[in-house]
Amino acid sequence: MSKKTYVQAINEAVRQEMRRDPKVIVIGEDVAGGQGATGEAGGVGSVFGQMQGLYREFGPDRVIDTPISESAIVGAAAGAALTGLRPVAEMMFVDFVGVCFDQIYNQAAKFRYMFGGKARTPMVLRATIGAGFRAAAQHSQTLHPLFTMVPGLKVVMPSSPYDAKGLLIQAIRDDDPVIFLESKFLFGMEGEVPDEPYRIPFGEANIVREGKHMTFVAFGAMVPRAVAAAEALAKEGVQVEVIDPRTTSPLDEDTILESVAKTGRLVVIDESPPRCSLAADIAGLVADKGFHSLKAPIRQVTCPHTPVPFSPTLEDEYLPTPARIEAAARSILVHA
Amino acid sequence: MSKKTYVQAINEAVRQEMRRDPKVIVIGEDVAGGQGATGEAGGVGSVFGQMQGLYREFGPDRVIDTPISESAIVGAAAGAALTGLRPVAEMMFVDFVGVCFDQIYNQAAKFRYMFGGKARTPMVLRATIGAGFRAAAQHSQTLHPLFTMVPGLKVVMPSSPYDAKGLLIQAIRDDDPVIFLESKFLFGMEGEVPDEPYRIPFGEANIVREGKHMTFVAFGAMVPRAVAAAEALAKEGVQVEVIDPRTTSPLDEDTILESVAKTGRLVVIDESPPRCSLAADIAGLVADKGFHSLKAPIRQVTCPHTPVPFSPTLEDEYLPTPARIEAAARSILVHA
Amino acid sequence: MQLSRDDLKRAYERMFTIRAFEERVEKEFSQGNIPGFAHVYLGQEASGVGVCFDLGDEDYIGSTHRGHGHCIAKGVDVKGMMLEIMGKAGGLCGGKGGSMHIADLSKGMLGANAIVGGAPPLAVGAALTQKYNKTGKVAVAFTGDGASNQGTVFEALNMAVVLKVPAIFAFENNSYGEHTHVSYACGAPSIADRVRAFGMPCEVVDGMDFFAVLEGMRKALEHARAGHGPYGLEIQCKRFLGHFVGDPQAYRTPAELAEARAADALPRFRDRVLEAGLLDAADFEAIEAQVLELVEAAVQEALVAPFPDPARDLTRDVYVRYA
Amino acid sequence: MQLSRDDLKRAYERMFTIRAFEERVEKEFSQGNIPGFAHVYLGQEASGVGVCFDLGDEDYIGSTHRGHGHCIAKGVDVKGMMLEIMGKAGGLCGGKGGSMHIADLSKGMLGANAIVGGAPPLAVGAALTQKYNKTGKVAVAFTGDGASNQGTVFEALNMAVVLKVPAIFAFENNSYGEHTHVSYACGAPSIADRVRAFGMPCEVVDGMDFFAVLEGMRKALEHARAGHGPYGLEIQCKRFLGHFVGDPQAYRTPAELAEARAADALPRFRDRVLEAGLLDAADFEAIEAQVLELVEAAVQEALVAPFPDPARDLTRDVYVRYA
Ligand SMILES: Cc1ncc(C[n+]2csc(CCOP(=O)(O)OP(=O)(O)O)c2C)c(N)n1
Ligand SMILES: Cc1ncc(C[n+]2csc(CCOP(=O)(O)OP(=O)(O)O)c2C)c(N)n1
Ligand SMILES: [Mg+2]
Ligand SMILES: [Mg+2]
Repeated sequence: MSKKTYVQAINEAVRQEMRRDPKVIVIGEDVAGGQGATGEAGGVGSVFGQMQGLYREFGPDRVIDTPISESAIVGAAAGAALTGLRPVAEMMFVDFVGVCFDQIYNQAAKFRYMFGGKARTPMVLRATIGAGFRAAAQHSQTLHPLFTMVPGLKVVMPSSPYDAKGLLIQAIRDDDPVIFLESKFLFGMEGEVPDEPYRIPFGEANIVREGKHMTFVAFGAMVPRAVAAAEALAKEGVQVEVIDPRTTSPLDEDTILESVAKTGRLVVIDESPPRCSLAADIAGLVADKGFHSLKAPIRQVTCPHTPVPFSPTLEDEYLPTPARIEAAARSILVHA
Repeated sequence: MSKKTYVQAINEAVRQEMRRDPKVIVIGEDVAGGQGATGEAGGVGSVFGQMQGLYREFGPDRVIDTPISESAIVGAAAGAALTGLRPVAEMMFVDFVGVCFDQIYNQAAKFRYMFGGKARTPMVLRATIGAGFRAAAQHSQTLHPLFTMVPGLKVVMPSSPYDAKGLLIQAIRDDDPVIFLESKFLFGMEGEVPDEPYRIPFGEANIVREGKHMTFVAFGAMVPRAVAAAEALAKEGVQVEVIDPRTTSPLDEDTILESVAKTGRLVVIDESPPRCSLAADIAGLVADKGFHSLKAPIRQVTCPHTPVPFSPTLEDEYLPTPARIEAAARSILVHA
Repeated sequence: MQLSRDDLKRAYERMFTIRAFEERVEKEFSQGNIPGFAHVYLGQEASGVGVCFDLGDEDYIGSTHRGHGHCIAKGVDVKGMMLEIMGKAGGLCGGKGGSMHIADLSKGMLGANAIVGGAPPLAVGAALTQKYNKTGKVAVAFTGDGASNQGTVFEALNMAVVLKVPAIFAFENNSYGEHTHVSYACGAPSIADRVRAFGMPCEVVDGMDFFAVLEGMRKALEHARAGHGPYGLEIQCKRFLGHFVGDPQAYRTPAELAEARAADALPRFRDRVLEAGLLDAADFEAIEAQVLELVEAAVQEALVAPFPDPARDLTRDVYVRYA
Repeated sequence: MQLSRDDLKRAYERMFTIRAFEERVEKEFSQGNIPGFAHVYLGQEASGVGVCFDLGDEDYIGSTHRGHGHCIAKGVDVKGMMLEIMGKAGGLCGGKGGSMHIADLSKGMLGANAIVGGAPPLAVGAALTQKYNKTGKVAVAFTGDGASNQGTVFEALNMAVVLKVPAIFAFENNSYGEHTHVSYACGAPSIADRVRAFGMPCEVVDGMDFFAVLEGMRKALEHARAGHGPYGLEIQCKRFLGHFVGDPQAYRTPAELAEARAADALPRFRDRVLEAGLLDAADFEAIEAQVLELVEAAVQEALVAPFPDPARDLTRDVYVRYA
């Protein structure tokens, strides 16, 4: 056990799985870096360093740089997965999904069903998500609803270094296509991460904080914000339970419903615009199966229905802030 | 006024707008048909006939056949719209969005915001939607949540020939990018359609049927099914209000909330898998802003979390059936 | 090129199976026994059979919406196909895929693909597996002339060269993408030149001549198996029918349609083999009789076979395990 | 090629404005005054200026993530750009777009584009408008060597030929896409050959020589304006810095970097013009002094300018009208 960052945890997960299983390969843009250039190759290791050093350890056959051709990257990963490899493909920013979505949602995700259960597509597609970096509208999206809605995909949103490693190892060993969303916001976050490999099963929520007056559900980078808001409320005696489902698909409905059964109040925090969001998804779930426990309206704290703005003053108000989460919580406390 | 089918209504809307405004052009695969071939050109008019006859009336400059290159089609439409034309682009099946989504969601939808309000992208992207034709997993999707979630897009789902014409004319005259989803299921549906051009504003729901005991919200091809279920319930004295919001974005929240304020019960019917669906979106809306009117859980009747199956026996159970809608309604009647 | 008598028989048997199967599909479709769409491969038999002739079960192919012929050429079971096309539980995909999604991984068939340009990137991946595992096997992507304009296809071409994988790109140019002629849809006069410009050899072959296709494919296989990377084939062939069964085809003149039929690869193959004295008429008759029987049996079995049971099958097999 | 003294001054002024602007962006970025990423155009000045030199405000360009140079070459206001890059309310996009989304439709600038391969399809559309309205104007798509492998770009090339629109595809080959060399990422040795294979002429020009770029572009313009359809240019140029400001570039040797600097288009232009006696040193000094002043003023104004107000601006301008 030792302190590691979120990026280090991701790196360690892939490295250990590559050591364990020769069928695991890495493919994407600049996952090595420097190919064909005059200087050294392999020194980039992904633009945020998640794959750093893997090229040197595993060489060009297993850490494969590609042209800027996301459809071919995802397709190559899916085709390799169908025929026996376990590719870990990288999409530098999730925003690029628009140029390769077909290979994800019509191909990889649907093979098993379309082929009557006869195919396996054990691939992981890693992608970075999230606003907050002044990277503007085409490099700041999260887009987890886009994947969550697709039958055949599993979708992971780790909120800590510990979860990142355990969920990524599970993703690589998983026999279904997994979308693994890495929150840029958390890349530098440190936490205790065991040195040995371990898995965190999909569909099992983490109860980050216990409480009895209200439930917060949050994913990925929204978890620390939800906790911050919960801590602020705790000072006034409001005990909030914070649930991090870790995977949006499968979703641990039971843990959410049990919590609401206890608290009667729910705020869902979601790092995306409001329409057809994961916030709505969970609100809808509870408005159906948890209706009789509800003591107050279900609030959703989301981004506004706008693209991500560039300017710092605008972007700082774009994502759900602890203050907005707190305000939403307060607005349903009065319904006691 | 005369009886027309849904397809004829679509055709008439485009034709009349093309006559009115020389800036309106049509672009897509086989919107004319027969280009370069040995026989006659222009005889296809879209594979379901929606654009039939337009080539003969307006010629190749205004009814433009393209290669099978959806990114270039949508991009060309967006670029032409930015520079002064009003393109009506066609995606033969909405399922093909995966190969051109970037041009829709990162480009056309975001220009106005990214450019600080200085751009207009008055384009319409028409696409056919829906299961029920034994066309299997890659030609049967609806995917309206995919568009609804995107800030910058407007999304239209007409449920009748009358609405199809009025909404399409509005879409063509609208200054924002509009996704116009044509339900294959309704193509042959007949209804009264005025001969002269008329517009139906976006964001104004149609109350298809009044009622006081329960509210159904449904879109497009689900509207007739919701009505069928409502009629069955009416025989037992349960009066269901059926609301067709017509556009998913903007959404007429007020009409939905007013109805639930009256009925206290809500079933949302949605032609998509359940996760991050439009059903969840509306359930989430009402669980927040309409909470205090609710007398019972909000039910969602959706497709299962699976791709669309080919086999008739499976596909017939895939879409929400009137029977399933009725069952959902009954399950919340007992909470009276 | 010298082929053994057995090989010649196998070639004709495969081509005639496609012919008989597709003519039957057309008939059963028109009679309402086949749900959905049917895109038949009539006219292109020599292409699929020529390309797949030297492939084994561990070589892969990625197919298109017009995939029946590719399946049969790759040795996929005809009964399983007919069951699938009729949506029956016993079909190759349990009735879930249908005509446009037939797959049989045990035969190296990665699936028909209803998305134009869907398969080439997948074939690059299948070829990558072969290179990585040093199997000496290849992956073939079938692509139409219409599909040759889809961005995913170009990306796959470039990627295959960059990764130097044993991928073979078989462009079946039947002059039409749906109802549009290739001379309109492809801005450049030659598909092969476009493929070459991506950095791989590409041969143009007469797709109505089985031997020409086989010869081209053998060069491609030699190249790919020797580790020289991908190879392209532009296979010029004819679509006898419309885009789908039922397409009235006003955009094609009767003369053009007659010309297509006149180029039929099957009589051409038969005449040539008969002339060379390698097989005799009785051999052909025997093959045809046997194939017709097989197809008849497949249809009869499929017609009465049960449909899937929604309660059991609708939500099954979305995931290997959903948790 | 003969250019007037005024034209020569204008050319140098544009190139030097890019140089001074980008060097200043680099500095302000390093000092924390510019949020986000900055991809500067240093080294490629002759390319952008050469391509845009003969374009008017009603000709369009579509740009890339490395778009500052294209904007300046197209005549976009430098103050508005600096304000935008610093995220200020007075910026060209009200601070909503930033470096990667600067657009100015009044100058025919359709926007920088942070999606690699995003602009070429849009340029086809802008060119379609010109053809449809018979304006005699053109649309240019700037694309990098890395971007030249994106499927959308190939689709745009083909579509432009099919629709025979006045689109000009300017491929700026600076040998790198992020941290990968073109010799690895492009399977084929020549981008220009690939472009030609789509059915349009394509010229290779030395992007470190303003006159060569201009000459190539004039042929392109003549071709496109005469209604002969699209035209390609492969402009071979050098990226002086890393992919983004701050990229340590261990993948490039110091020798390569020095070689790039040695090819600098600005002294080359100056020396040639001086040698020919068309302008004198004082002319260049005057231009440089004036440009530096302009850039300094832009920075000073931008540094103190107000940021947008979230209450007013965050949710504004998503739609023309949302109803
Ligand atoms: C991405 C996408 N666009 C459009 C279609 C509709 N479509 C199906 S087949 C076809 C024509 C394909 O032509 P070609 O590649 O020449 O194959 P052929 O039908 O001649 O075998 C089209 C446009 C599709 N299935 N997928
Ligand atoms: C679709 C997509 N994929 C990847 C990226 C990340 N990215 C941004 S710039 C770039 C390199 C582009 O190289 P090139 O086209 O040569 O342009 P240059 O940077 O040399 O100007 C990459 C990979 C992106 N923005 N969009
Ligand atoms: Mg074809
Ligand atoms: Mg470059």
